[in-house]
Amino acid sequence: MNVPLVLFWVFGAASLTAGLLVVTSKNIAHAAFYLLFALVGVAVLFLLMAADFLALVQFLIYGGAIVVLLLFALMLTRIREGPVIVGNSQKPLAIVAGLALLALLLSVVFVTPWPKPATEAIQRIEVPVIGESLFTDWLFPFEIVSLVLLVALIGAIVIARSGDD
Amino acid sequence: MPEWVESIIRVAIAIGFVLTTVLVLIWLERKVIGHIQQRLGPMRTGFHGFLQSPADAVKLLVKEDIIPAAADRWAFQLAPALVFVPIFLTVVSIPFTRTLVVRNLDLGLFYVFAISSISIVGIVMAGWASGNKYALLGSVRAGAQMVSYEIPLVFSILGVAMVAGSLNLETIVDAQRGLWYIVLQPVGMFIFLVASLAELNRTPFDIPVAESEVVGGPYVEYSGIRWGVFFLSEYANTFIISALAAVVFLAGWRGPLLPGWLWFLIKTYAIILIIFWFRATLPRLRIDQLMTFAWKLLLPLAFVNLLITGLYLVYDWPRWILFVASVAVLAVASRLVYVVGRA
Amino acid sequence: MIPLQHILALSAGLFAIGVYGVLSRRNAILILMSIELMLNAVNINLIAFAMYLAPDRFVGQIFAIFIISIAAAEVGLALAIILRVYRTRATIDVDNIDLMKW
Amino acid sequence: MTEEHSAHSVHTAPKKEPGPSLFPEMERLVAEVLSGIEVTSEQVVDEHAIIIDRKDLLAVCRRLKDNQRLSFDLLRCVSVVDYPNESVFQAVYHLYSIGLKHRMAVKTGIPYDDAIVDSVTSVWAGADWHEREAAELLGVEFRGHPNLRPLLLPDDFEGHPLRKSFKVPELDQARFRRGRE
Amino acid sequence: MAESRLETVDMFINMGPQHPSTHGVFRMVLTIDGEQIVDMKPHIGYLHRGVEKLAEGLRYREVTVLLDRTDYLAALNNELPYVMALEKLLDVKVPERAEYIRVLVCELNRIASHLMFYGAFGADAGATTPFMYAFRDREEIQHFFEAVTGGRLMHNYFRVGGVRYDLPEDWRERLTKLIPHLRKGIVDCERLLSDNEIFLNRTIGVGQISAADAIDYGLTGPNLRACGVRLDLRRDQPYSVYPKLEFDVPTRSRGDCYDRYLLRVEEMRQSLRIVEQCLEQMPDGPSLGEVPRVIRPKEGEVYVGTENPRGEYGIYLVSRGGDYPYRVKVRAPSFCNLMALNEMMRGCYIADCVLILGSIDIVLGEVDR
Amino acid sequence: MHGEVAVNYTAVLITAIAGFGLIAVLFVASSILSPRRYSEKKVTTYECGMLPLGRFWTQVHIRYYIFGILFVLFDVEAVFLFPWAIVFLRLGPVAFYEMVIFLAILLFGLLYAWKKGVLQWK
Amino acid sequence: MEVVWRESPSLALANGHGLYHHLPGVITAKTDYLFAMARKSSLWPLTFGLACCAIEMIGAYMAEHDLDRFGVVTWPSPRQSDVMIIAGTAVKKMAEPIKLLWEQMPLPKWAIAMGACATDGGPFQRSYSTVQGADQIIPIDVYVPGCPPRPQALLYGIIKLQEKIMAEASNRKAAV
Amino acid sequence: MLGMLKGLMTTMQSHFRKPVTIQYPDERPDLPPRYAGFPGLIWDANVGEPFCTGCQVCARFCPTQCIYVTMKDNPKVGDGTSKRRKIVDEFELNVSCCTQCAVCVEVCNFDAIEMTHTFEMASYSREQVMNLQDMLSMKEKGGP
Repeated sequence: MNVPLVLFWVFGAASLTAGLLVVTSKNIAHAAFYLLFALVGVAVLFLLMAADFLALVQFLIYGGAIVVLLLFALMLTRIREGPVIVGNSQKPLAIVAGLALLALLLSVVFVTPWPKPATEAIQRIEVPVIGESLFTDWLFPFEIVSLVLLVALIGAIVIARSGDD
Repeated sequence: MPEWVESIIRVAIAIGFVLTTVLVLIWLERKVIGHIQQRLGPMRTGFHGFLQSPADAVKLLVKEDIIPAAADRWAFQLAPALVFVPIFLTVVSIPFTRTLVVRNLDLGLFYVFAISSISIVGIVMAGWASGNKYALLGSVRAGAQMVSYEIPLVFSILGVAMVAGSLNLETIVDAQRGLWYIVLQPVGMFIFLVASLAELNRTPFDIPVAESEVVGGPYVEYSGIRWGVFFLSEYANTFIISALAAVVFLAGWRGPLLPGWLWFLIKTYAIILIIFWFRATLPRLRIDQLMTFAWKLLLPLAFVNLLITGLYLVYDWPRWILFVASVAVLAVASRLVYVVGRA
Repeated sequence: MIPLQHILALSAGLFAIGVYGVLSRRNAILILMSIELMLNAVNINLIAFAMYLAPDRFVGQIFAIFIISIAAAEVGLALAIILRVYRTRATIDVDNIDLMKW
Repeated sequence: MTEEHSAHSVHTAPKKEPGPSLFPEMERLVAEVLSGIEVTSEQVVDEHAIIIDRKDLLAVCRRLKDNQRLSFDLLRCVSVVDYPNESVFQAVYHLYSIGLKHRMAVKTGIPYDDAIVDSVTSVWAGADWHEREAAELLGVEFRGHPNLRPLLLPDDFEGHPLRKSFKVPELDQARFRRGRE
Repeated sequence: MAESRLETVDMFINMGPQHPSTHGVFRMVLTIDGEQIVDMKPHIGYLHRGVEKLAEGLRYREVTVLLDRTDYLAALNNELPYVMALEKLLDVKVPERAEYIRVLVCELNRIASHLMFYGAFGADAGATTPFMYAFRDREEIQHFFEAVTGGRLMHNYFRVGGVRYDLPEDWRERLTKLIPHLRKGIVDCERLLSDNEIFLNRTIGVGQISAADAIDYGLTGPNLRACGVRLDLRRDQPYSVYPKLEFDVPTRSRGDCYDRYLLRVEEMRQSLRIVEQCLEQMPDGPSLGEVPRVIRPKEGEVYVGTENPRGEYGIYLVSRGGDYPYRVKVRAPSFCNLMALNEMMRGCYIADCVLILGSIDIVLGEVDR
Repeated sequence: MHGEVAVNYTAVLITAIAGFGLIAVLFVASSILSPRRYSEKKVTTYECGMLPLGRFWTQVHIRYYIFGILFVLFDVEAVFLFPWAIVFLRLGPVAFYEMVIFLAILLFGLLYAWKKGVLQWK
Repeated sequence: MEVVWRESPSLALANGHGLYHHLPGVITAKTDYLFAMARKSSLWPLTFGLACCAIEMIGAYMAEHDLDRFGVVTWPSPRQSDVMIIAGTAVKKMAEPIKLLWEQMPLPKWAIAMGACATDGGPFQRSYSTVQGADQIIPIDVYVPGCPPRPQALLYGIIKLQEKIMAEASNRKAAV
Repeated sequence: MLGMLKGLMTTMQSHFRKPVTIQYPDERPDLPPRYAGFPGLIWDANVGEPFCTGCQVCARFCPTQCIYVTMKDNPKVGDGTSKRRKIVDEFELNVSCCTQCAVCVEVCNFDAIEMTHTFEMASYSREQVMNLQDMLSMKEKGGP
């Protein structure tokens, strides 16, 4: 039995289901919790592809940080009150569009003759390798990231706080 | 023996160990705090109250658990698991000795923080789902506090990673041959201890669960075993954080004469006792002071620590310079505690 | 061994779900969550391609790290905007947010 | 407050025979400060007390507080006593001056059939709850009080317990024997 | 500000009647904005037992039983104004020894009460140990009371014209042991909290009230003295043997929680000084004066205020002859102090409101009576 | 899934299953063993002995969100710091200063927030 | 004096509910004993004091008497507590909150009436605003008389309650 | 930081002090002679009867009126063994509302009642009454 494949589909299906629940959930807070499960499922998929560092990053950033941020935002908007509207007028259209996109992508996936992987076994990439590359070849984007983060921070503060006092 | 069978055995041992440790810790805390307050603590259940925690556990198990009508049933029931499991997962990578470890992960240090950050969501979820104002207030406080202290916590431990050049906990312990990192990283150790107190929601940072304000915070509405699971996770987390501190700053199982696992336990329990000692002594901060403390003092301090550690490594300074510099930084910081708090 | 097609199919599914969410929901925060799903789908693809196809196999991971970083910044900023809109208009329903009539 | 009541309300408390003043200095000073207001001095055991008409209450209190030589800045207590035989309540204000360290009492009668008196909350904020309590327990209305909601009793409580007409049940001496028989 | 109102829908938080830190059954409804308090509405009466009404149905001698239970932390201090009022009505002389005994037990009771404040205040601030330390010392005082009055909390000890029992034979040994114990206990308490930076941060500048406001609201006792007003009835309207005793009336200037706390700690020291002087100066003689067997005072009324640990505890006693008092009005210090709570709480945090309430040191028994 | 990662994270997976399993066992055991009786009043929300006052909603202040943003950004930074911490010595001083610049830029953000009074509460 | 054992009304309610009671009698009898042992050793009262007796109750938690020796620690929320100690006068205005808190406590639960007021109204029996004994509000298991009872009296009451819990368990065993 | 260290040192010191706990059921509290538990009647051992004559003063003065007492003619007067013409017939004390205020002791003209050291009166029933026998035996249990 191909254990990794089974695990892949178990967790893959889990995160697909969770994802579907996110977009259909009536309760937005539930959606945020489902999102957590979807993201954790994706992290497990990363692990299955031997990208353990990335899986942990997924846990840290998505699981720990972004979901918490979303929850804070939800609490700021009093989501427990008022009617909950599941979809908008575009719902049928959205279903069509989603399905069409899915069909298109799947056809591409299964039609394209993908080259055979170089080795059978997936090798784990050591973190130092990533690190070295990051701080030499990808130095410029790396510094840009800090600028992007800075801009986001300042932007968020300005937007969220203006008119506050 | 296939590896997964071995893993199962190791995990089973770890579960057993963690559960007993939690029971022992609860008993120990009551005894230690009792003696600090010149009383005895549990005495009448078993010898010197040793069976007190099991009795509490059994009682909680056979206690009715109520789901309030205003609660969000789904999230209310799930939240305890979401708090407990991440904390429980981190035990995988904690090395008791070189062999006494579930799995020595290559990214051990990173793993611990990444996984345990999920439990914040669990606490916020618990408070939100309870449909209770105190719970919500407590959970928002808990969320804000835990995210604020997560950052200094991570940064404080990075200094160690820099010195050791590895995130592997076993390697880190090996690198402390001869010199414990508490000497090289006193600032890191200080930040780690303070921030982990906050992560654990323990005095003086027990604002989210403050009895005198929000009557128990996110857990107000929880009863019976569901509440017990929160209690369990709290103490499991205490143990894990202390064990991590022992491994990272006090060289884990290293030590003369005694067997390694004993050294590890001695160091871990020493840190746990300090945490209990703090709890018995200090009053609680206010939420704004707490946040201010994290962002205005601990975080810059962590940066300074990273900077001097980096300089020491890059320019290959003698060790004493790092030690002296760290102590100086610590001294300045301790003066600033009061100033920043007032600001 | 997981065939590449399976991974890609999964990510396609996740992406389509994200698209559906963006198109069908009116709540701005939910739309943001759907976008996160799409970004995750993309990340899965990146890792998969990196693992199976690319010569420098860690490049995919580096890309994914950057994407996650940018996504974090994006969420922070987007939520700030949503909160701002919510505070001026008391709604986070995108249908009711008519930017031109601000 | 209407005129026909004010005439009646001065000598409301149980009368006491006037004797030699125990606090002549105080009496002189108070009379001076309250010139133009009808004031009756009363002998109490250890302090000077005056009885005034309830229509003058606010004016008297304000003068007693603002006057430099009296400066009664602390309102110690507001007590209302029920005298059913005379059909009157008596409100007693015990005053104290922190700076000058002297004390006195101001009394005023409130007739049963028009149980209204001016609130002194505008003079001393500390009269607030005292008056609310009196209003609740004795049924006296304080005019000008910012918030005269019930303070102590449950919402559905009926009656004014501190009135003499409100009777507490007599205890049955052997009530506990019932449980055994 | 108008915009941020939009998000700020009024949010009420109900604290009490059952809440670990409302010191009994006080209830307040807080209107909050985030963590900050916009408005506070106190609700009392959850312990209204009708003491004043019941007292009208009891003989003069028995009323102390009820008064003990108003300010139950300082029962002896409550009995004092009542018996003094009665003595004034009856014109009874009290032997000097009885006065000294009264002062002695009252001051010890004051220390016990302040220790309770200290413990509860520490608990409000989030520290558990102060409570234990305070009660360790308080328990010693209660042992002394047991030996003297027979009761631990409720004493029913003062009588018209003196006290009920003379001091027990071993009182000197007991007291000489007790005083250093308390002195050490106070030092412990101080070392635990007074310099603690967290505690300083929590209390300095919190719950401030100006002297003028404090007087206006009728604050008395330590709460008023913490604002810098030196009002102490023991000194300003001397009663009993206080004029013969040396003690300071400490004041502080800021009028915040920390000042109220420090002031009480200092008051404990001063009370201990008084106790020591009582120990030295205790005269011989009877402990109960000449009192008619049936207490039936003449018609009249009297108001006596004494310095209770929480402020001025006044008794307005009206007699119209007969065996029963006509009216007993209790001027309860906490009742008056509590009125200023709203003033102190304006704009503070939720965490502060607990501390401020603790710093006023209320006893619900006398607030509601 | 192969090699070291497979072995290590299988243990993690087993632990996770064991953790959830433990919780499930506890909950099921509790539901069997504990007495239960529904009553209307029992499931009311606890509010210090009073029936809930006003609406459930607690107003969360915007500043919590700003702390959240700060956290997310520094968390992202931590992600870069972890690989950096273990390789920067191999890459020499340049890598060290790269990170110093990176940190400086983000610290500027913190400083901005500080100066803007976001970290201040009143 | 002879004490008549009376089944706690609250526990009578608790018994006979839940799946557990479909187990064979031998098992339930043994486990009942175990559970009763656990319950009696970990009685967590609600942090809750009404009046004067509350001070002596607090005194009982403190160093000299140390209720923690019995495994008794307070919890502020009714959801986590097993015992309600009504320490002090229950006033009519407070009756409703007490009842609500009692209802909010999970089963099995017990109540101790501490002091004369909670038992019988005590010195305030004749008052217009007090409840004459807490048993008019909630079912009481143990009455601790005294005004206020000294801490040891409360400890004695708690020992009595523990005896009662054990007696209830063995009674059930006998019934099976 | 120094203030906190001071506090920490204090707690550390007290950790090594002897606990002050009196382990109640095993150790008895040391009660001073005057301690007022519940009242008890005194037995006149010379005559073999209680001091109490059943005059009801205590019942009248008890603030909570928790005493019920009746008197009867003393049978021992006839044979000259006792000087008391009347003697207590029934004496009941409602324990549940006794406030231990000792007013009964104070008003008693015959010094027949005293505050005993009994305080362990917890019971499962509210209607707990001490009758004459209980009261007399209590005195023996632990009075001064």
